[in-house]
Amino acid sequence: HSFTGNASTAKNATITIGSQGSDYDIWNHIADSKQAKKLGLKIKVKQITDGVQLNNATAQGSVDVNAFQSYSYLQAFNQQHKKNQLVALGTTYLEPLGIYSDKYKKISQIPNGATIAIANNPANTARGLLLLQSAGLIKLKKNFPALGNTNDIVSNPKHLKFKEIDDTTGPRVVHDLDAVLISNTVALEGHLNVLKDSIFHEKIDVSTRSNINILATAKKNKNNANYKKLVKLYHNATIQKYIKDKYDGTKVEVQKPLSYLK
Amino acid sequence: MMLKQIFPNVAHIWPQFVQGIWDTIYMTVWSSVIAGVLGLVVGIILVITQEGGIAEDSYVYGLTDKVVNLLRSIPFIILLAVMFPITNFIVHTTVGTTAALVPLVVGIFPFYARQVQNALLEIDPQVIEAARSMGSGNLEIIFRIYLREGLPDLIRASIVTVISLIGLTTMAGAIGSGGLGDVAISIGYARYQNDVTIAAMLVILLMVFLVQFLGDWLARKTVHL
Amino acid sequence: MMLKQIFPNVAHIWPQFVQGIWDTIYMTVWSSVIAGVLGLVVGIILVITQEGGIAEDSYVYGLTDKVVNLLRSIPFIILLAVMFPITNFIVHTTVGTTAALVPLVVGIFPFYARQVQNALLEIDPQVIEAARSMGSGNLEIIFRIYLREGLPDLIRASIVTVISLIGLTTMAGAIGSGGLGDVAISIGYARYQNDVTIAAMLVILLMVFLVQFLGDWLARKTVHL
Amino acid sequence: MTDLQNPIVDLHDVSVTFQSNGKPLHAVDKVNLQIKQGDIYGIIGYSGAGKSTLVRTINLLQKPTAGKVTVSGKDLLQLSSSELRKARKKIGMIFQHFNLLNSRTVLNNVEYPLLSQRISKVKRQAKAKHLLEVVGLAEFEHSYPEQLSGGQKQRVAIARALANDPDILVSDEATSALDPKTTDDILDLLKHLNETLGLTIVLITHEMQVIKSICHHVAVMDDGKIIERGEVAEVFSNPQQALTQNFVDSSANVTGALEQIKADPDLQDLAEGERILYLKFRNKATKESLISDLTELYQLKANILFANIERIQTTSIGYLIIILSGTPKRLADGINFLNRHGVRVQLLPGKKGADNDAEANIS
Amino acid sequence: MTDLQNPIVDLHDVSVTFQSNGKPLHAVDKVNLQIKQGDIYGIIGYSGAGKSTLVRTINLLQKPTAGKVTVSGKDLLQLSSSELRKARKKIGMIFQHFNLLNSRTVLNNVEYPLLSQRISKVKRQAKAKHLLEVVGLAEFEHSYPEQLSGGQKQRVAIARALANDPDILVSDEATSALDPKTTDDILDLLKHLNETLGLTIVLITHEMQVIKSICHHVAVMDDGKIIERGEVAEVFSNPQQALTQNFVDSSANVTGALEQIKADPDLQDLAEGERILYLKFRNKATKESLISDLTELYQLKANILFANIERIQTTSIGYLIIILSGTPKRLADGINFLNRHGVRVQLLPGKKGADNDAEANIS
Ligand SMILES: Nc1ncnc2c1ncn2[C@@H]1O[C@H](COP(=O)(O)OP(=O)(O)OP(=O)(O)O)[C@@H](O)[C@H]1O
Ligand SMILES: Nc1ncnc2c1ncn2[C@@H]1O[C@H](COP(=O)(O)OP(=O)(O)OP(=O)(O)O)[C@@H](O)[C@H]1O
Ligand SMILES: [Mg+2]
Ligand SMILES: [Mg+2]
Repeated sequence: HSFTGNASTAKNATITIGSQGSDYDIWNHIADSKQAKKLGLKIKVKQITDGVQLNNATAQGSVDVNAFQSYSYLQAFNQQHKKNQLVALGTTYLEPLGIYSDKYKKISQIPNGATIAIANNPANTARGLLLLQSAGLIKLKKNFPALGNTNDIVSNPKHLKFKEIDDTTGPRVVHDLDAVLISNTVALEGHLNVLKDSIFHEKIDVSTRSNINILATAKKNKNNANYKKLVKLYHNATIQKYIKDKYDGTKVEVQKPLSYLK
Repeated sequence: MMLKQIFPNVAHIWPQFVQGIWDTIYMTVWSSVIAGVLGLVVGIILVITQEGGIAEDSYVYGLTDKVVNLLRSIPFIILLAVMFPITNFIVHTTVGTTAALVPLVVGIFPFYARQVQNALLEIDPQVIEAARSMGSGNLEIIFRIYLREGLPDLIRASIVTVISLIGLTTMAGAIGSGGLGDVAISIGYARYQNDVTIAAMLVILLMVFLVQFLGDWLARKTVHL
Repeated sequence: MMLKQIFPNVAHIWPQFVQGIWDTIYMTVWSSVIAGVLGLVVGIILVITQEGGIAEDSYVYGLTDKVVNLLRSIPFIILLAVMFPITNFIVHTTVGTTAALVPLVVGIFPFYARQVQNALLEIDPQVIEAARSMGSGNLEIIFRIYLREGLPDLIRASIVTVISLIGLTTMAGAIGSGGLGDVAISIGYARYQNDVTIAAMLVILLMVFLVQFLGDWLARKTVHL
Repeated sequence: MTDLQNPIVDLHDVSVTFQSNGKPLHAVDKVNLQIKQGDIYGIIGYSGAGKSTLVRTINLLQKPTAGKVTVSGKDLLQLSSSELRKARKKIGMIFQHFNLLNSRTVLNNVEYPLLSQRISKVKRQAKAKHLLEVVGLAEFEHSYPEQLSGGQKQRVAIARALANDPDILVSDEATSALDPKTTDDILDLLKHLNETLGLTIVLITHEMQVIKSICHHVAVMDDGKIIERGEVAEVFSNPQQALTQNFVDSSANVTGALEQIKADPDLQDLAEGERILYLKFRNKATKESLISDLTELYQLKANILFANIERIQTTSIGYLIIILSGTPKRLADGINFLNRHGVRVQLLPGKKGADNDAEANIS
Repeated sequence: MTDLQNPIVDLHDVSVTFQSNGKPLHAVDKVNLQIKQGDIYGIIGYSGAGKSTLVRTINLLQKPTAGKVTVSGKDLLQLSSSELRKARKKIGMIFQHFNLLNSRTVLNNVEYPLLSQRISKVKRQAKAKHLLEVVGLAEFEHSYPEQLSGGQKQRVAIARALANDPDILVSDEATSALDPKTTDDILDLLKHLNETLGLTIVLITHEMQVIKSICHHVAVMDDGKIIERGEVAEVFSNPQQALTQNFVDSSANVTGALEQIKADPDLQDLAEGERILYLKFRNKATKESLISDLTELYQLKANILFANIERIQTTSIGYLIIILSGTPKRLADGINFLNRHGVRVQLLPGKKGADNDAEANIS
């Protein structure tokens, strides 16, 4: 049961990927795929549901590579962990965050004093606030931090109230509140299609580039060739087709150099 | 100000922190009260209907016993979800501190019922027999013997339960109920603001100590020795 | 096959589901054993050092009491984080079922210690006095009186604890320990595959009933009546 | 085994069988017992005979395995639970192990049976305080049972059993932990309640003195059965069973005395014309003077080594061990005289005597 | 209060003070008690006098508030805890409330004290079984305490206290729940152990008969203090304190008899020349024949209403209530005769008599 994940550079050594949610499924699919075998990669996928723990485990070496976070989440982690830094191996996709509502069809219908649920996990809180800002509902501080929160709102003309909830409960409480921000992973599982069902969602542009998901590993493995192959593997056409079909195109592929993120 | 130096981030989110304290107190107090009553009732039912009890009834016992175990089998996070419709029906909302009360109560009262059962089992059957010989009915035995002779044990069981409950409230953050646990986890822990985590835990610790202290004091007082 | 019809998604993740069962059993058994021993020791320390105990020592009692409360104050998810370096040191990994044992043990043993304390407090002081009059030392009193006379109560306390522990293992998914709780939450609940949630919970329920049944049976057997 | 008219307690063919290590143990075995209103009924027997188990069937604390329990005309086994509760309130019970409520003060313990009655707190406490005074514990009203001595606990239990003004008091060794003086006080109290209020009392005791001083009837239990019963004077003066005899003897302390005398070297060395005699007699309120008569009529001198003569109700029961001295002829005449007057005479082995019944010796 | 050489138990100025409702309660008050090796020492006293508390200081189960406890030459308060444990093993204790281990069988209860000794299980069980046979519970070895009657539990406690071959046995009302026959058996056992092994016994009892039949010394406690002590015969024949007198009288059942006689209407109606007399005497192994002498010398007839004459060790102690009849002159002479022979005579109020001391009446 214990697996000492000493990040091994030896060929054919098993790579342990830590992941969660739909990413976990995707990487399980990839691990079993012909494409992986062709590249000579033995992949083992481990579900670790707590993001902080997953990053910790990656930095410490129990997990070789993780696939679950956006770049901004990684930055936030690095800010606090000067010794155990993580680095991105490559970009994977962007999942648009959406604003969902049972009661209203358009942003403009959201009334004064409405209650809006946003994620209580920090990367998604900040991301949600940014989305609300681009929807024109609120205004945030100039230098809004990567893990900013509701304290950083400078203008809230509709006097919206915010409830921070576990984002996985989003689809379950959507009928109970005026609007709920739901990340796509969660929306998908709740049979919501961000592109069709949300009343507003993220677009891929410079303002959302830090929301792009990445593969991450401990800094010392930055140049591990095998790990780098994982990025390539992810963007393999056959695999991308599978993902696109399975998730109705809501996991928008992003294949950019790491420099794009900075 | 000291606070700002030792706990810079706490100072930053001070109103939220204070709100967290109140939320925790609110949830703990109310769910203690409600789950306390429920658990006591169910615990007593378990004691009196079980084999050798004053109102032995293997059917009622079996049923109650199984329901208690059933409820205890459900992971809290799932309980939150399972409870949604019921919560909505009772408190007309499914998020926030009040909504959290429903799953908290359902999550803790079966536990308390077991504790009550174990505590009351300790009462000397001979004393109950003496009460029966004096013509006490089941209700009198419950109120005048079980709840009286078993009081110190009940108090100790309650301490354990309230402390467990405080622990449980930290998970209720999942449905936006806030509270110190949520502050500690979703602000302190998830945002790497260790000072917030530590500050929140210190306050929780204080509450736990307070509960234990008050409980111990009460238990000692009720033993009369 | 029946399974496929009633629990289509379970059939789909069958190996994972089976693995979940084993993981839960693995975590429950081992952390029960380790936390059992630890909790028993600490519980006994609490009983014997407290006021009127056979080795009264207000200093040791105060310290142990406070450590227990301190550990009980830490939300499990934070405990996972706090335990991180210790876990790494002890089991050389921080994820997976084995790594989960460390925080599970630390999370549950203080609880068990309290249960043990409450259970052993019930033993008639006159019987302990009789043992002292026969020249029994503290160790003999612990092993021959407390652990013997208090056995049925200890067993009941253990049932409550093991069931709580099964509940706790469902949270250990946070560090990739898997188990049925994780299956129920991160597959069943999070993906709206209710059949998975229900199936996982049914198995958990089965385990809870088994623990309760075995415990009750043992407790009854050790009372001898 | 008289058939009483309307007994207040009527146990009919009552049996209680326990399972003990797999084997059935007949703690009470088809017992029939009728106790009339106003009686004081003692129950004696060896340890483990089934006394406690038997009396516990009177208020159904112990459900009989078989048989019928009728108290105050009601078949208890047929009562609804609320009727049974009402019936129990009229049966006070003092337990062998006190069974006090540890969380309540002495006063509150005595108040307990009154809690379910519609009387004011003031009255209730007044009554409880009065009872505590009666049992000599007024100053302990605010103590808790743990702070009491064994006898004090027992007295609290006695006061508690009386609080409900019961019709029947069932007492299981209620005075065994009490000193003789306190025992006397308690017995006086019980006698008084019996005489003034007609309280029916069923009491188990190991102290024959208690039976003799307050009981009207007595039953002797052995191995789950009542092997002998009747009026106290009758049973004590004329026991039919070896066991009863044994108890009666021990109550007169005669067993110990006989042993002592047999073991005394001084008494082995009797002079010519001396005999050690063991005399047993019972008379209806004796107005005779046997010893004086022996001296007067036969010029025999009696040196009393041991004597226990007491009256149970109207019967005098006596045990005497004497050294009788005189000429052989007169000794024989004297013994004959005693025999004629209903005294059983037994010759004890002195140096000169043979271990024979004196009766046989001379007839 | 003899100063003994090397007493096995030596309590020096021992006090135990409890806090009871805020007030201090001196349960044991500066008691000095020396008991010599091989003695059987009885302790009597009212309920709550402090007897249990006192004997519990002997093995320090009750730590004295003040004073010194020396047992077998060791100052117990100075011992290390392991030395104290060793000392306790040599002090067997039978508790007023038995304190058996409910989770163990009867056999295992008796085995308990032997567990910490280096003897084989076979030997241990053999010993325990032997002790159970001795107390008559062999067939109950596999029962649990809850399945026993009160007396059976007490006997288990007795067997357990003897298992360790103690030097000293402390017994707190060990026979109070036992029937007379079983009591005798247990007392015989204790006497036997005392005589053959030199077992020192300290026993609390409310049964004067127990004191009389096996104790060598007795102490009377009242309100935390020992108010009288000495050889049993001495104390019982010549009690110095009213309380002791009370106990002695009650042990002879004379108190009850006096009441009975005073209340008897028949006896109120005495003929001319009849007197009811209450006689008390003690002699060193009396070889006198008072009644016969009264008849022989003064032609007085004695009708014995009540008699209790027994021997405690070498002293005869007698209580008699008689109707003495004869001419007034002879009556006076007879009473004088009795007085001369050390008999205390008290005239009881018959119809014709006055409630005066007969001594005073004639002198
Ligand atoms: N733990 C205690 N706290 C307060 N008072 C106590 C405690 N134990 C005993 N006492 C008091 O001390 C006195 C002596 O008690 P003790 O048990 O020694 O009496 P005893 O002579 O053995 O009486 P009994 O014959 O009734 O057993 C009593 O008045 C009792 O109430
Ligand atoms: N719960 C029980 N289970 C098994 N056997 C029992 C139980 N209660 C009593 N007995 C047995 O029944 C018999 C009668 O017990 P009971 O208590 O009636 O005796 P008792 O006459 O009151 O004796 P004592 O004078 O010693 O109190 C005993 O042999 C006892 O061992
Ligand atoms: Mg009995
Ligand atoms: Mg006592």
